[in-house]
Amino acid sequence: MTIYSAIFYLLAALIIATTALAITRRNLVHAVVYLVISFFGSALLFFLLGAPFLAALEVIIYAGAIMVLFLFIVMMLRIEESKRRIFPLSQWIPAAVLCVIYLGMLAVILSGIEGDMRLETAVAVPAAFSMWIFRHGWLAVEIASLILLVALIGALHIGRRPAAADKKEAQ
Amino acid sequence: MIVPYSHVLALAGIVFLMGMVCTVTRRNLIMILLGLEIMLNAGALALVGASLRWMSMDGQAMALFIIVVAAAEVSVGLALIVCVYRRTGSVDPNFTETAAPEKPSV
Amino acid sequence: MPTVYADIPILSAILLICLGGLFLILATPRKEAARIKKISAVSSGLTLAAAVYLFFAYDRGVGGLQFAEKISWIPSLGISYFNAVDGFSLPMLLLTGIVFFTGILTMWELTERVKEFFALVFLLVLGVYGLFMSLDLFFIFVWYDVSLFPMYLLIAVWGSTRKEYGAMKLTLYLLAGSALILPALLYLVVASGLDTFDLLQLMDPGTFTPAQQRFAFVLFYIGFGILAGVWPFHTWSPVGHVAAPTAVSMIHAGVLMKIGAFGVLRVGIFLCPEGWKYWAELMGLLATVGIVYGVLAGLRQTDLKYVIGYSSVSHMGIVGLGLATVTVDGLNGAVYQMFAHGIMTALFFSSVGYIYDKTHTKAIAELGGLSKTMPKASAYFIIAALTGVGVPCLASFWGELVVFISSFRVYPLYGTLAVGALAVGALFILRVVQKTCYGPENAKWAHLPDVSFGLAIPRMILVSVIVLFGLFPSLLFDMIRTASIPFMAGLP
Amino acid sequence: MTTTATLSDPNVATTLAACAAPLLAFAAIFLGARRFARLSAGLSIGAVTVSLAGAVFLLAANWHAEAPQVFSASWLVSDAVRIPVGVLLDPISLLMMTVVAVICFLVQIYSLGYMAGDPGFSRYYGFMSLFAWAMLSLTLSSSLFQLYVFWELVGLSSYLLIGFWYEKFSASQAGKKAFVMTRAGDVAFMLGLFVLLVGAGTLDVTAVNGPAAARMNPSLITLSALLIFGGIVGKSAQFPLLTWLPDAMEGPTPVSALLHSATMVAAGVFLFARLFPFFRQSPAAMGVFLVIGTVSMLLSSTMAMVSRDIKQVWAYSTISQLGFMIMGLAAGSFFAGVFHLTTHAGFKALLFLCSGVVIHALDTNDMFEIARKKGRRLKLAMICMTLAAAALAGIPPLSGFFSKESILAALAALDNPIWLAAALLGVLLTAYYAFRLIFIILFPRPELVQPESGRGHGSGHGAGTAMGSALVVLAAATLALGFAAAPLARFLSGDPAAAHPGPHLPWLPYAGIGLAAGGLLLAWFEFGRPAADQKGFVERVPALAALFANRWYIDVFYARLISRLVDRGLAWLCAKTDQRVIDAGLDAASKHIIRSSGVLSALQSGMIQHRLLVLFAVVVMLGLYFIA
Repeated sequence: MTIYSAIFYLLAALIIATTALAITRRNLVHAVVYLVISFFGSALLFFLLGAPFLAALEVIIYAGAIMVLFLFIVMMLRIEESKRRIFPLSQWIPAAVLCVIYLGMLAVILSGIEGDMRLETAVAVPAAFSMWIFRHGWLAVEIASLILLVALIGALHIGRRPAAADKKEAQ
Repeated sequence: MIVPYSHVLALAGIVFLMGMVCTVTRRNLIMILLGLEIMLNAGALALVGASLRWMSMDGQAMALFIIVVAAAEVSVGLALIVCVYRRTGSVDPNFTETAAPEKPSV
Repeated sequence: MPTVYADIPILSAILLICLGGLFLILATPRKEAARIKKISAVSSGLTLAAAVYLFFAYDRGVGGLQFAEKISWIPSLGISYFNAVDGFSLPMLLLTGIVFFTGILTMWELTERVKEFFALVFLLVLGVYGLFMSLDLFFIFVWYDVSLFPMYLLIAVWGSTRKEYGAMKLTLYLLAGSALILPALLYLVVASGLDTFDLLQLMDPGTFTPAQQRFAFVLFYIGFGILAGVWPFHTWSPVGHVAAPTAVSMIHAGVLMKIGAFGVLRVGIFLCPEGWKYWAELMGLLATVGIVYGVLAGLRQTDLKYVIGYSSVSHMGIVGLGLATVTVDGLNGAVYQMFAHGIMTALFFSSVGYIYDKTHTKAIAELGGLSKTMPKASAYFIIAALTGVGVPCLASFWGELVVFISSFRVYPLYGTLAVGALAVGALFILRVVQKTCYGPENAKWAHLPDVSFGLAIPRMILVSVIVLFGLFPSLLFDMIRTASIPFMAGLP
Repeated sequence: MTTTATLSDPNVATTLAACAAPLLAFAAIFLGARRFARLSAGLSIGAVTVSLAGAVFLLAANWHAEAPQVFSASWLVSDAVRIPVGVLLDPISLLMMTVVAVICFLVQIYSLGYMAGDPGFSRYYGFMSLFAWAMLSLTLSSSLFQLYVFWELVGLSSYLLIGFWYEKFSASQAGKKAFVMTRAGDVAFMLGLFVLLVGAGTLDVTAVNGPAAARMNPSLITLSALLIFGGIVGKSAQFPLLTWLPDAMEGPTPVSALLHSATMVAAGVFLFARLFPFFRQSPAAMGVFLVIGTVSMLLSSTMAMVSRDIKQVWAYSTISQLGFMIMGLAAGSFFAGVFHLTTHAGFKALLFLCSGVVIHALDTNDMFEIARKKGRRLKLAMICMTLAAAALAGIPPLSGFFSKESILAALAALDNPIWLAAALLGVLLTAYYAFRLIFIILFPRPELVQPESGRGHGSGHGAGTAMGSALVVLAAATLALGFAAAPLARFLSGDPAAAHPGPHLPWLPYAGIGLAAGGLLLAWFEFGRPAADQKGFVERVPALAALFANRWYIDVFYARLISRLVDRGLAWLCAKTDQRVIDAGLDAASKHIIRSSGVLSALQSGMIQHRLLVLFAVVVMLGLYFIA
């Protein structure tokens, strides 16, 4: 076991544990915070797997922007604690069944993968990655930026309190 | 030498599963969205691993786009949640049944 | 069978008149109810005139299909607009014309949503006319559904007595029927391998194997039979009749039920003669049960329209029995009975409708002594009742007689039971007549007006048709024979 | 044997005119003349006069005709079913036609007085015309289908006329009862026709009576004869379908006279006579007919002995006389039955018309009530009624005596003497109940008689001229018709000797007279003589009297049968089956479909998580699929 694999398993354990904590929290703020930790773990893993640029993005966008957005919303909405069962029976029983099947399937698939090829360390330096992506996928990048723009406008529009509509409804 | 690729896939798969469980079982729109994020992240994880496995930039590019899409989706999704909350006063995904929009007074 | 093409497309003209009437009604402002009624009366009268013309212009010496019109529509699927009439469909066209016209006149005093009512009736009758004259399976199915769909609205909006329930039940039943017909049609069209929906091509002997015919015939029989009130698929009939407004009851019992029987004949029997022969005995059994059952169940009813509904079940059973004999006589009698029953029920429902409009009750126990207050209205009712009882020299007697004779020859037991039902039928109908029309004058109804001259016209037309065909049944039998004899002779 | 005539033949043309005239009158009355009472009556009487003239002309023209004449056209041709329409002129149809026309004519004249002022006057004459048309056409039918058609129409007009006063519950009830009971017989009749059609291939009267039936299987002949006889039982009110006739007396009295004594009910006997050669081929069936005729005759005589209603007595006597006719025919004597039919038509119509005068004048049907109101002061009516009752009882030299004698003679020819004994008992009972009625009315107990007379109806004008003239004509016929036996016999069967069928028994007429006189004397002893307490010997045995008065509980039996078996049994079963089995079954089926579709619709609950769950499941399934 190399140091890299040790780090991998450590990070993997961290990710799984924090994600599991995140999805079981009743308190949304806690959940978000645990998830931030999970995403940090992911970022480290990206770094380990030779994607430093993505690792940075993961930290900035996922752990930073998205999770903060969640936090804002959670705080803004003042959602009262639900007293109900956190996992309603009617939903988690089929989900659990499916999980078991899924896990079994996962095991089967992974054990069946030919060769046990180990990953070698390598790094895609950000500059090279950027060159590559603008050379091969410039159109996709443009589209992605457009998507972001559209999302921005859409979110603005949806989130705006429709004053006129409210008045109409009130009548 | 880090780990076999299958271990990365296993990790991604388990995280994806947890995201899915969260999405399917939590009766809260925000948690559903969180679950979605987890699933997307799991996908990105698998892609980055694959990128290393085949020594190709494609996987990382895909992961990049996933992050973009996640950002866009989250902004719109959260806006929708806010909207729904304003209309119904709840973030229960079952709002169509439990808290129908107040009917115009007859 | 010769096919004579028409110089003037009279059949299409009938459809166009219906369609034109429909559009005219839709174009007329809602407020001008009187004009809508006039348009309806004139258009329906024109279709009646056309039907009468066809009836007498049909060359009985030549026979076969006449006044044919054929336009290829979707050649790749073999669908064509193909209309023609023969001895089976002409009486039905005439019946439709009469019932349509008289039904429109009967509703002359309607005040509620006049425009929509007449528009829907026109749509309904458009489908009925189309079905009777079409010889293309695709169009037959389309017309069938066109005639069914307005029924729901007509009953649910203008009906009475549990109208939503009745309308829903009726619609579900009939849709279930059409859900059986469509697969059977498609099955046959595909099985033939001819790539055509043309009935004439498909009915060539040898197109289908006997096994295919047996299978398809069951679907056709049940699918169309539901509409014809075949026991045990009849329970929609009393409920639907009770709920429907007068004209709709008239058209429904008078014409729509015949669509069912006619569909069994035109599609089921024409396409699957082997299946027909194979299942005939069972058909006879069901029909006989229906005949006996209808009169017996009718004995217990307390609502006037229920009584008529059950008598319809019984009378349509006679049609079914005629079809089940697999003889020329049986076919003749069945088609004649379809016609006679249509006219008779139309009269029945129009007179009951009048009584209901004035007294606002259909409960037999509450009525009584109507002959004193409204002698004309009750006279029409009594004439209809006597026709239903099967008094000779009124139309339906001959159909019953011919069916009974032919069924007695083929199935002595069924024939005997069916004849025996006559006595119970007399008991049950006369009991109703006695309770509604006879008895001391009922003070509750003393102020009610009798049938006015205008409203008497449609009823007089119906009565005179009943008497005309009762005295001269050969008018119709000669017509039907031109179709039934070659058809039976052409069977392998 | 028969000659086929064409439409231009004077006989056929006359027949058609005679038949069609009442139909035209019927149509005219209901189409336009309803509001004009006199016009309606005029139309109807005019039409029946035409019929009468035609009938008399035909009878005279064919008095010496050699062979029956047939005119036939097609009414309806289906394929194997062919229904001809035609005219068959032979002695029996000519005789019956004349009888019908005469009685119709007289009754319609009589009704001018009887029905005057009734609100339904026009309707009455319209129905009378309908009846005349149907009955005349029935007698002349050349095929049994045609006969059946008019048979039913006669039943229809009977229904309409019995229920003429439809406001009265009992009248409408009686009309319905008559129609349904005769319909029950007609079902058998129709089935009999079908059997005959299947067996012989034709329903032509001459063919059925001749060669066609001879080819039939004997058991089929018996079956069809018995079934056809079912129709006769219904129409002629024989046992067991006899109870409608007394109830039918709810109709106006002229209707009772015309339909329910003289003509319509005689249609059954007429049919018997019409198919006499055919029936004769089945001795077994003839035996059954004999039994039914005898039973009906005796049963109804007993019922007549206790009735207080004057019309009902005559109704029972009609059943009993019809039973006599059927006995005569079943015994093998064509002439005896037909002759009694003819004479009976005369005197029974007379009896009813006389009763009508009395009822009209005194407004009651009860014979004791009539006596109390001094019914005997209606002299013309009482004389005629006594005369007719004597004819009914078989007192010479009235018509009834001769016809009854020939029936007795026919019965005497049978091997088994029991039939003759039963008939002789019937003669005794007939005389008894007929004169019981006469004596009760003629000799009221003095302590009962009202001092004041009637309600202003004087004795003199009980019968107006219209009514009176009809009585006189019928009384003359009753007196004279008996002597026409020999010529009638020659006309009917070509042999004058047929008037006295069977072995010549010199004592038979004396026995008949003796028994009739015995009955008369018994009636005198109990009701007529001044010291009599007007209580019959039957009434001294309460159980027997109750049995007779309740018509041997036949009605009770039918009422129970219909209410228990049909109404509460079969009909209940069917109606409940409809509600509880078919409808409920379908409702339950649809309920289950809705419920089971609820399982599927859970996936469509609109809750996104359920959809996601399904999505998840699909992903898992797809994975499994790809692994496998």
